[in-house]
Amino acid sequence: MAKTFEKLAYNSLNDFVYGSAPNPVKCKNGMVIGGGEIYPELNFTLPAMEVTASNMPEIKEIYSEMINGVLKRAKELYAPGIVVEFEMLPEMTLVPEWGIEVNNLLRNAMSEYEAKYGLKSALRSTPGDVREFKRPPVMRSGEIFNNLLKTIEGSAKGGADFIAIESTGGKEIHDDALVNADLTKVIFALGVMGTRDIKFLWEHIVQIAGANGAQAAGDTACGFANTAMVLAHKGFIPNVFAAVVRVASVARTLAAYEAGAVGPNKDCGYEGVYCKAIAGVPIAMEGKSAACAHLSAVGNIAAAVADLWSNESVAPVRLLSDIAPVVSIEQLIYDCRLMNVAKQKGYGITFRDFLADSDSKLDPQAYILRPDVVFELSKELIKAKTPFLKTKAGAKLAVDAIRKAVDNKEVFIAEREKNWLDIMDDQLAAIPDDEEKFWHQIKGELELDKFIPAEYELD
Amino acid sequence: MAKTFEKLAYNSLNDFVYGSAPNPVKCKNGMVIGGGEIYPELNFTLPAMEVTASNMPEIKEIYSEMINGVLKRAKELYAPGIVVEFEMLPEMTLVPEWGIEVNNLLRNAMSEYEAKYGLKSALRSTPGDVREFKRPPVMRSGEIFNNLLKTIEGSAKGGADFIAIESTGGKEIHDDALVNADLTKVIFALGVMGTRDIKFLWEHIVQIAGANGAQAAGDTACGFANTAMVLAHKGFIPNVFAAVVRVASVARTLAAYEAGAVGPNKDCGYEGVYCKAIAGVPIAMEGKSAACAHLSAVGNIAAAVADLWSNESVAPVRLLSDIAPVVSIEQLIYDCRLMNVAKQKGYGITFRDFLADSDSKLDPQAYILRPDVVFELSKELIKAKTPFLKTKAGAKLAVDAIRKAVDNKEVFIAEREKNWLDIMDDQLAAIPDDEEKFWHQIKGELELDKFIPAEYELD
Amino acid sequence: MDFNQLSLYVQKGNGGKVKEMVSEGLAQKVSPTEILNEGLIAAMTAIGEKFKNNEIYVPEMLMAAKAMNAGMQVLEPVLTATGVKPIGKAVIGTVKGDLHDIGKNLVRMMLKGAGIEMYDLGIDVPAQAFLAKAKEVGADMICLSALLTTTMPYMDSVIKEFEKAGVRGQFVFMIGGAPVTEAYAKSIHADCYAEDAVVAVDVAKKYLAKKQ
Amino acid sequence: MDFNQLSLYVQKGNGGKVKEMVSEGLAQKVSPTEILNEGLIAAMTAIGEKFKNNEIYVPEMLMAAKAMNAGMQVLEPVLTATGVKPIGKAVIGTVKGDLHDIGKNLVRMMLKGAGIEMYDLGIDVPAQAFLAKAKEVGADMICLSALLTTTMPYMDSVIKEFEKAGVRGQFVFMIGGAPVTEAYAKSIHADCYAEDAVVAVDVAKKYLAKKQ
Ligand SMILES: [Zn+2]
Ligand SMILES: [Zn+2]
Ligand SMILES: [Zn+2]
Repeated sequence: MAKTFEKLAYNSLNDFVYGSAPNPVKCKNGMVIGGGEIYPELNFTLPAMEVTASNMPEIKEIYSEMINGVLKRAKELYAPGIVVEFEMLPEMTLVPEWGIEVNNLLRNAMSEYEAKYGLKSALRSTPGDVREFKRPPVMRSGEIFNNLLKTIEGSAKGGADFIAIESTGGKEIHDDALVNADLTKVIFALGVMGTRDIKFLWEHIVQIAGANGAQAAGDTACGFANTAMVLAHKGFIPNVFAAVVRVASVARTLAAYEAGAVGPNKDCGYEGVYCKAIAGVPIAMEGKSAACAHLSAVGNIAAAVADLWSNESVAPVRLLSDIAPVVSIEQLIYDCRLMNVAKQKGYGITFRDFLADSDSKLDPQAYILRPDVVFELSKELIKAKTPFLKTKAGAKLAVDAIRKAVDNKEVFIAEREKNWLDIMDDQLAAIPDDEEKFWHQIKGELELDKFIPAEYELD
Repeated sequence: MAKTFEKLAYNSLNDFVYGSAPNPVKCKNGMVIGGGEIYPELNFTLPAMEVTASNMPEIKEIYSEMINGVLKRAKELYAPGIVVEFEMLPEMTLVPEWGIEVNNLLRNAMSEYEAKYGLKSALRSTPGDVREFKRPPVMRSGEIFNNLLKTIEGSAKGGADFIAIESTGGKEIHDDALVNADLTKVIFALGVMGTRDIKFLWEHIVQIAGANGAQAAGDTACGFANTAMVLAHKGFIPNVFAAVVRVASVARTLAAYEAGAVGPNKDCGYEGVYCKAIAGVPIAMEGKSAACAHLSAVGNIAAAVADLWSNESVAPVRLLSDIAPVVSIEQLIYDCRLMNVAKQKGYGITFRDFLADSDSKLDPQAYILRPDVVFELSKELIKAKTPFLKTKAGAKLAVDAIRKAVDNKEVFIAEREKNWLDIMDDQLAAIPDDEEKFWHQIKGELELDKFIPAEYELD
Repeated sequence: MDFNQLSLYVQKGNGGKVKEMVSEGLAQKVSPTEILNEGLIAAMTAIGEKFKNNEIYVPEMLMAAKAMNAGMQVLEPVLTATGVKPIGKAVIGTVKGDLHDIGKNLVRMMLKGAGIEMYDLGIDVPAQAFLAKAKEVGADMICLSALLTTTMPYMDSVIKEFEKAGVRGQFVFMIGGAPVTEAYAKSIHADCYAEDAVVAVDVAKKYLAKKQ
Repeated sequence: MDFNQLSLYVQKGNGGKVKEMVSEGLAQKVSPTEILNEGLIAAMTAIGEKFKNNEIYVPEMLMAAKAMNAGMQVLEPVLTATGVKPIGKAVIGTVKGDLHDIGKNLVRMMLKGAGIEMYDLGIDVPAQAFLAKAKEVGADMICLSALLTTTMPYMDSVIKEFEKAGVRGQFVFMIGGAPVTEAYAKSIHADCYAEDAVVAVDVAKKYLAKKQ
């Protein structure tokens, strides 16, 4: 199953556009993701309530209300197709039956709407990466790990089209690295720990999903690069730092495709645009219509090369019109309609560039999502031979690209952010190219009670 | 002040586009509405709580939290300008001090952000049309009417840039006409009662606003055409009926401009697109990013010729990211950014047509908002000499246009809607062109305890 | 008597024919209760079903309701004379501070079509007025409507007014309107929530049956 | 002693110099309480202000906190010996079912920088563990963190655990995390809500002062 990507999936930047991927993914009902049209991907979660056995009947009722509201509105708006993501709460993976029950409930509602009204839909099931429930986490064995695999198997058997996960290998070190804006440790966490864990984990997912009729979709550096984004949004760390972490996370998420995943990549993984350029897989992205879940500096540009357009997550809060998930599906459908019309009229690339140009000057996190930037950086990034070296290369490429763009006035960064480019450069320069050497060099500075080196093939 | 519009404000359909109006409106701080760029217009309301004297301190705190959240996010996203609408709850007009206090609180927060951070903003104050609190309503005198004028005066003095209202003259008859899908009574309510009331009311507003430094902005057939839209959405009345009511409401809202209003028209008045074509005034519109307030069939097309882009209304419900008004301003800013970039690149008309084409085939309410349809219908509509005749003409033009579009497969309507075009045609044919004759003809069928004819110069 | 035909006339909104058939039926000594249930109310149930299935619009439903009323004009005196009671009595109104009445009016008409005797207090109705009317007519049910987030809380005040008077338990409270939710209904201890006029009929029937 | 210089070293994150100056100060018989308040805590207050004004980022704040800790290593034994107590003791943790700890860790570090003695229970902490630790160390304050809508309700369970044990009144409860709001804090009778780590310092100080 192991693949390596030695050149871009594209020959021309003019093919790199939303709705179309070099390697589209076909669902059981014939819907094709990345086959030309962009579709909405709707995600929802529970309101304030505990996930317990005694609450499960109410929980199922809530999911039922949400999915039926969403499907009804999608039908009324003549959506050509939608994807629903079921992102499980931790307890739903810790107790696989719970997650699987809800998975099946959603699948049934969707199948019913397809049979009755012809509304095409696909289900993405995303178990929680609950391995970090134990501290330090046991990543490759034990009851929690087995329950994670069980949940994946049950979801696939229950009819999920896609299996995804927000895996957390390396987060033990990355959290602290982030708040300290310590790029050295970020590179270690992503490039050594993260990539190794993803390879291990996704080989399992690919195998289980494949054996049970689902597609192994993709991962996201949510707990890494998105946490960085949120911290930057709050003014905790520099925007340029968050932007660099994003590109540094590419190799980590790409490792899932090397292990055999086929897409669509997960919405919150903005690094998906790089994965699409390199591996040709379709990707989900989220921007302005995910503002219900998090504010961002990438509201439009996130859509530029997306194949699915997501709201990230929303609880069934009552708004003046309807519950929030129904509001989300309406917004996503209209966004997608507009993009598809533009593309059908032959303006796909023009529209893509509207999306990109509208955001890219205002924030480095937006800048590094520019299709042309992604294209150029990806070309260089794949020259690095190993996932670790790709991680380091990604960071360095991002620093250089941002610096150049700042000089050329192509992106605006606050005065106080500028010296962070130098700080990051210095940190990167000190990182050796040899992975083992890096480990032994950094070992002394890591809190070794926070993770188990052996779980990452480290000693 | 009285104006008549005898020809379109445009020579060419290619000038009829979002962000630009033939007669732009300049705010006190130099912001120009309809001067080239489309700006967001943010509206918010209270959560579930009563508006009472003892609640006023808490109410002011809530508005303060909302406005500061919104301004902060607008600043962070480098919004070139925003409009804030303060749509008063009934009690805030019944007790003018309350409305004025909140008006001033908002104005101060906005001025502070402009002074501190250079964020340009303008305030639209919209008192409630509380005249209908008495049944049958006394429309032209009495304590309630005086309090309405007092609220307008106080808001203008307190620094509101724009005064708007959702006036209700004719609603006494229109509500029942709607649920009975009785187009005859709809025409009477809009074309006779509504237009007469608007003329009277807006002459007052123009005078008071002008004397106190504010601009008389515009009205909306919210209680008429939007109620029809909501009823159609629920499946209560046909979509084609709601579409026809929309065009029938044009003359009513236009009457405010004849009385001296200058725009921007109010967001929920989708008939504003016709007013823009005819009177050249800038308009606010709302679509997909107002899904928090109501779902609709016009999510994209509503933006095609908008000068302000609104969220309609949202209470400060807590979402995962932030309170809903902050989520709204983020979405509106991104929508506007995208449209402005497209226009700056010379694709304004192209983008307008993406917006229009993406919705117009799927619902007659969307179809009649197509810029080309608006342009053609407006040309014919202004040939009718009086507001009443314009109302009737609007309805007839809409019926004909929809019928033709259905035949040409340019719009889809459900099978069961088709005979409603005939029903409406028959009803319209039976309405005399003479207003007095119509009144005497319909009088016997109206519930005369519901309104006071003398308030509409009827006997 | 052809109840099916009578039902069809009601559904078509043909008030004249409905009146005629009801009169004929009574003349032929058909049971008035049967005419009511098998003819008129059955017709309204059928029309409600059609509406739910998107086969008709509200105007058709209202025409049917008017036709039913025409029949009731003939039938009611006979029902009263024979001691037949309506399936229930309800007081309805839009709460204080709120002027919206389209939804409230639809509920009133639909409940009436279901055979419930309706007392409409209109809009902007204070708590005391609900209480007074409910006592006066011996109502079984109170229906409250609100369209604004800022008037919805007044529903709670209405129910509290009944509690204060010590008569809360005698009435079923049904609430509805745009901002109202099942959860809100629970939180103020209303008996039930109806999301639209058609649902209101089912809910009202269920609760009135329970009450008896 | 140049408190200003000491504060600058703390703010620059220069732990070595801080240690040096504190030692010198003590040798010169400067009051340890004064060194703490005028030097170390003043520095952290200044750094908090700079953060609020967007002049620095969290990493700089953390570096300062580390430098302060270096100083405290020298100062603390002396303070203890002279019977000076910390301005308060707090137990902190992310509640059961929740694994997020970035925010919680920041709050811990900031409160420590403000001179509060911190006991961190980590993540996924059951109610009983909060209670046991609070009793054990004689805490003044309990800080609860939750990042999920589905774990936030557990904050209520923690407070209820303290109520059941009859000791609720002895502790100030401060809560925070993405889904948490002022209104939620009120609804579960928490004493206070802090929207971020910097606000947490102000709030904690205020409530601890009140408590004394
Ligand atoms: Zn995520
Ligand atoms: Zn996500
Ligand atoms: Zn409106």
